[in-house]
Amino acid sequence: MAAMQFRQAIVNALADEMRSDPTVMLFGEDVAEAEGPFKTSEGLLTEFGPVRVRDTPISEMGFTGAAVGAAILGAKPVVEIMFIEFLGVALDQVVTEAAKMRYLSNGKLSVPMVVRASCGSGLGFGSQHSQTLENWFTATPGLKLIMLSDAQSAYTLTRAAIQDPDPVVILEPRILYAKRGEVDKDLKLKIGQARIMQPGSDITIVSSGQMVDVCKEAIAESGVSAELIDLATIVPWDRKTVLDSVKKTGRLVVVEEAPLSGGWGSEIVATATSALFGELKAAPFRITAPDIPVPYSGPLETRYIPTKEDVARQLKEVMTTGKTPKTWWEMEGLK
Amino acid sequence: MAAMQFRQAIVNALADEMRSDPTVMLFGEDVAEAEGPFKTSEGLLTEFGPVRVRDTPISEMGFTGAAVGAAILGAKPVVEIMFIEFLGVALDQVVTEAAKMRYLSNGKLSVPMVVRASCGSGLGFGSQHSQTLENWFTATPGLKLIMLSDAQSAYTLTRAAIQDPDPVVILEPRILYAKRGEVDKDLKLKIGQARIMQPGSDITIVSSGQMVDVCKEAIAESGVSAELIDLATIVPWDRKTVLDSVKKTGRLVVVEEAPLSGGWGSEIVATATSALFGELKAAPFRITAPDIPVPYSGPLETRYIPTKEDVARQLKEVMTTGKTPKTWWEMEGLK
Amino acid sequence: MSAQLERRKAVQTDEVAGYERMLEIREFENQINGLFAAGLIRGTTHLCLGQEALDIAIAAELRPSDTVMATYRGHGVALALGLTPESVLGEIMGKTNGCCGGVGGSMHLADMSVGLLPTSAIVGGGIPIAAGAALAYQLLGQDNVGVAIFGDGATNIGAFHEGLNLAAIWNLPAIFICDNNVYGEYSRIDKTTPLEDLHMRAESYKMPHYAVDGMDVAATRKGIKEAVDRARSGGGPTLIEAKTYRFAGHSRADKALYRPEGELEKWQERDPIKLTEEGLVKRGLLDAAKIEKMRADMTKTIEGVVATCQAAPSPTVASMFENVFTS
Amino acid sequence: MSAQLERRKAVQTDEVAGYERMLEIREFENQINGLFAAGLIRGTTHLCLGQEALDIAIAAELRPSDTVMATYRGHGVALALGLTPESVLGEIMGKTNGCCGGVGGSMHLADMSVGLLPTSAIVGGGIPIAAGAALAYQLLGQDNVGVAIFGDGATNIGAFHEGLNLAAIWNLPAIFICDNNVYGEYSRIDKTTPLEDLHMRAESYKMPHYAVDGMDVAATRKGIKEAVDRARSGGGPTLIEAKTYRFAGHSRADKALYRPEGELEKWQERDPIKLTEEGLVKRGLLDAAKIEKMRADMTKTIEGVVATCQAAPSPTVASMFENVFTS
Ligand SMILES: Cc1ncc(C[n+]2csc(CCOP(=O)(O)OP(=O)(O)O)c2C)c(N)n1
Ligand SMILES: Cc1ncc(C[n+]2csc(CCOP(=O)(O)OP(=O)(O)O)c2C)c(N)n1
Ligand SMILES: [Mg+2]
Ligand SMILES: [Mg+2]
Repeated sequence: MAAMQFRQAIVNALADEMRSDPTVMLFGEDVAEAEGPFKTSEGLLTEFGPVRVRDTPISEMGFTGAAVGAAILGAKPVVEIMFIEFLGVALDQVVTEAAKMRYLSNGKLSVPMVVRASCGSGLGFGSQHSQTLENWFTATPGLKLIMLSDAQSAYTLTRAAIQDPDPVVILEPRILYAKRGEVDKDLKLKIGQARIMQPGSDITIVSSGQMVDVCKEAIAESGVSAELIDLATIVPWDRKTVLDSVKKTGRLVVVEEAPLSGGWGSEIVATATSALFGELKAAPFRITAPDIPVPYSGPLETRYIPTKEDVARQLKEVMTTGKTPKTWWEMEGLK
Repeated sequence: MAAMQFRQAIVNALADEMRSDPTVMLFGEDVAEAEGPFKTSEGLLTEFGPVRVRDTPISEMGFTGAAVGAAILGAKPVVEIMFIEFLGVALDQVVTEAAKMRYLSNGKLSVPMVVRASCGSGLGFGSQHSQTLENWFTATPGLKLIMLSDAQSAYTLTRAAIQDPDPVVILEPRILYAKRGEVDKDLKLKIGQARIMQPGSDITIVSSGQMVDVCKEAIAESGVSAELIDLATIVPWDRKTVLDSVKKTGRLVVVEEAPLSGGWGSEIVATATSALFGELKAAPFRITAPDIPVPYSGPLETRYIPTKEDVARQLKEVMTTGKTPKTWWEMEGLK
Repeated sequence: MSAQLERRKAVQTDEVAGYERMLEIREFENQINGLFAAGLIRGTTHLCLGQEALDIAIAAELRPSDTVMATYRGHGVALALGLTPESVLGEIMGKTNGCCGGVGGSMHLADMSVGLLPTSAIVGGGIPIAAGAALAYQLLGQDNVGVAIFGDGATNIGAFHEGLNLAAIWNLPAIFICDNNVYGEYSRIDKTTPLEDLHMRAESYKMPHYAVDGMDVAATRKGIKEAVDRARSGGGPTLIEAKTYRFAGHSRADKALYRPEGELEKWQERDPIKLTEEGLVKRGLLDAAKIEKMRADMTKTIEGVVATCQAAPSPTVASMFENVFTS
Repeated sequence: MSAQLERRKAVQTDEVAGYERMLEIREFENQINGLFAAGLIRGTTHLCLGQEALDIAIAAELRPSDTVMATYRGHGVALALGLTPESVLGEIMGKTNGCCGGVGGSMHLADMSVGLLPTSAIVGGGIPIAAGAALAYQLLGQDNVGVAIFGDGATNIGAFHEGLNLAAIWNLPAIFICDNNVYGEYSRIDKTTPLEDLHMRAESYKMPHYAVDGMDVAATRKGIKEAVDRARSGGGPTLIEAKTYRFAGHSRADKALYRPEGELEKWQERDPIKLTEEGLVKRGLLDAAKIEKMRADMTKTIEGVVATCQAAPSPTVASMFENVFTS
């Protein structure tokens, strides 16, 4: 066990994989000489040299596509997309090419590539640089999608993704880069496996990314006995862990950073409802951001994503009333 | 009232809008001289000339972006994306630029552009040309998303989209282009308004696109008194019509063409569950395609999307057992 | 040696076999046309009639260990690289004997044993992927090359620009082959592109570039060989523009009525099969009788393939659930 | 006349006012740097120190009815076009007096009354949008022009290629201004781009193109004027490469330690403010005393603006729910 920053956990994962597998390579904008815009590739150029660690032109379509080809032909490329929004100019290569290659080759080839991208709000980057955008990937058979939530998941799941034979997109909540946490390098955590972060008996909270810590604080503040699950892998998600927990608690809330509409949370709620209807003590529901672009101004951005106060309020409310709580903006008559 | 093909309804809508508003223009690959790969712009170049109706280079990013700029500066551009997958090389312009322009200008400008794209399976176009991909757009505040289902909605909603001051994406199920239907040019149908296609008392079916007709046949085959709703606008969707119907019937099934994971159907199920939990007689559930790429071979593609037989089976099953029916692939032990 | 590798070796070592393969492609494409018209194939298809020289030249100059990323207009290159007519037609008909077991279709042919990646149905999509194959070779120290084949229209899409720039700056062993068949769908290239000699666009990346006569196998081979030699020896990428012509319409339904009068006929005078035939006759490697027999045999062979594929089973429903993920 | 239009008119009609505006931009950017360091602004910011000549030249040669699509490095062009320092700083500080009411931030400045579209934070994203503005002008028969400003690094992204090709083939009244400040983030342009004179890429689109000395207001104005005249008179688009240099780091945190020794100093010898000052002094339009007073006044003015913006209210929570849709 060692304490390190989230970004250092990523550096460690990349370095350990590069040490153990000479076909692993990393490229992206300013990942080599500058060691990454968020310092997630510190020391890698020095240790692994310019053939394996490369700066790219500003060409997301070009270098993401190059990763697809390189992965098929025997490399294990990791590409860094500085902000997840930039895949808007290159989604084709991930969703329409990489994810379908195995299927279209009748199982004869694999695409062991990893796309890492920073995501999320909270740092004043404005509406084109603050989204999570899981929805771009969630309906793509052939593609795996991970959302990191702390140094441990950063280390373990980044390694797992590089070892995975299929294309994997990893979302890294930007706000966590500097946050420290314990990392057990030997911990076993697979892609597709959710993490029970805190046991509880009365309600299951499914969350991911930067919302996991918010939920922890909200649970403490509310006093509710909530079982907190970090979904970790959004696709394919861990039905068993989630449904087992909901069976036990009888209640479910999903806490998401994304806007209400179109988020992965609806998938969890819909699946749990269809599967466990008779065993539910209350309606499963979601706590999310409102359906608006991410605002820039500090006081607004702070309110944009679910706050610990609001999550705590809703936890207490569902426990006492059994009803789906209103959103904060409904309560305040906004929108 | 006049009977016409779905594609002719689109031609009519475009022509009528171009007649009544000289700022409406149309561009895309082979929409002018060739009158559209799917003949959805028949006669438009002849009537409106080469300034308003233009062929583009194969540059989806270029011409979709041009539509954003033109829309802001006083044109009403309609761009045709031949297959919705091609927005994978240009999603940026729709999601990250167009949808946020109004917000970022503090309400001072509008982006009255329309992106029309053919979508869907059933014609043997293979896995890169057969998806619906609503999920690329559903978590984008500022963007409206329409799925056409027949000649009437094609005519009325295409006109409504062109008149709309905000960016609108219209999905046109390719398999319907040749299908005939009645069109009442004076019918009022707004963006954001669902269509009750058939009243019923025992279960609410929410569907869209090419699945609407499949549901009609399934209802007839099953004998269940189902209320069939064509959602028509996927974002922002008509909560009132859907929830009122579910309140009445107490049951909900969403029938979608897309794979199970990540579809808009989960949004409907999650919202209805959270809102109407106590009034539900059975768990809301979804009937969708499985989580696989669209296969090419005829006998496989035919099974890929929900069939009328399978929808009928599930309707009967939920009415008799009250339980969520298994998917056909679960029943057949596949996957 | 597998059937595919033997077929590949033939076009690499024997010019008459190369000629025969061109006949095969021609016959194959004509049959496809008929099968579509008869409603025996669904979906869409993009024929390469008139472009056989380019396909053969590519197959002849590359090794099976090189990687080719081609497009939906891929029947010819697949056959040239060594895929059997049965595995290509089987795929087009969605049968289990198809090279992808029937789940891919006409636009997605693949056989890695001769270097063919699943062809892409996204214009320009394969260009960065071919650069990526070259990147893997560079990383692994292999002297293979990555090749992208794409159309004239594809030079207007961003992926072309980004793929070439990346290959240039990384000095990748890549070859970009623009098959300029004068049309992108129904649009003549001069309607969408202000430049006539598309290979000149390589100037933006300081990349070597030139045009070749895409109707002439020898000339095309020479151009490709130069690029292959450069790539294998660490000299970096090349853009080659093969000047060809699409004898058929863009896809299934297209009658190509938009072509200026006489244009097709002018190009047909330089039909690559005719040119090759003339050359081989002149050099005494073929004569009229042999040609007639080869043509007749080929017609029979392809008819046999059609019969085989029609009789071949469709994939089971279970098979569409396979190969989504590796695990 | 609004404050913005008056400010715009000044730089269009009066060279000394243009000089003063350059001082304003310089002072403004220096203040921003300080406010960030002091933790008084959040998020990120991209300064245009050293590139003031280009911004002024653009503002001087364009009409307020022309449209400019710029980037996250947009403070300077916003001030030059006529936005008040208060509305720009207010936006950067997320206050209600900002040009977008505080919801946009440093990367998203806008004021359509002087032709500034919301600047884009996506590299290359604005290039096709500017072409689209030009398209609207062509459709509506207006003689305005659409202008995209973007960096050297942006010439490697697909949107650049597609936007220029489209503008060329449609003969749009568009101007593409590449602000070549030698770096894209932390990468020197020669590390990512095989070509030195980026404007040469216009050859791919048969588009007129040339470089201008981006440190020299008059030279830059001349180059822009030529393009504006061509565009307004139906002559189509132009690519201009302004050779400039980024005096500061890429963004907030960047100390730019990757720069070769002496490079910054070499460029600072041609500091656009110094060059302009010298020219105006030589022509008797300025003298040392006036300059000193102008500089001192400007420092005071901007300090006043900072105070105003610090005191300005933050937007209400309700306001972030507005302007998502028009209806
Ligand atoms: C990104 C994208 N846009 C549009 C299409 C539709 N489309 C398929 S083929 C084609 C024409 C391509 O022309 P060209 O590159 O010259 O190749 P050719 O078909 O002539 O071989 C188009 C526009 C596509 N498949 N992908
Ligand atoms: C599509 C995209 N990729 C990457 C980025 C991250 N990014 C922001 S600015 C920048 C450098 C741009 O360099 P250049 O075009 O030279 O403009 P400059 O910053 O020098 O003005 C990069 C890579 C982005 N905003 N958008
Ligand atoms: Mg072509
Ligand atoms: Mg730069």
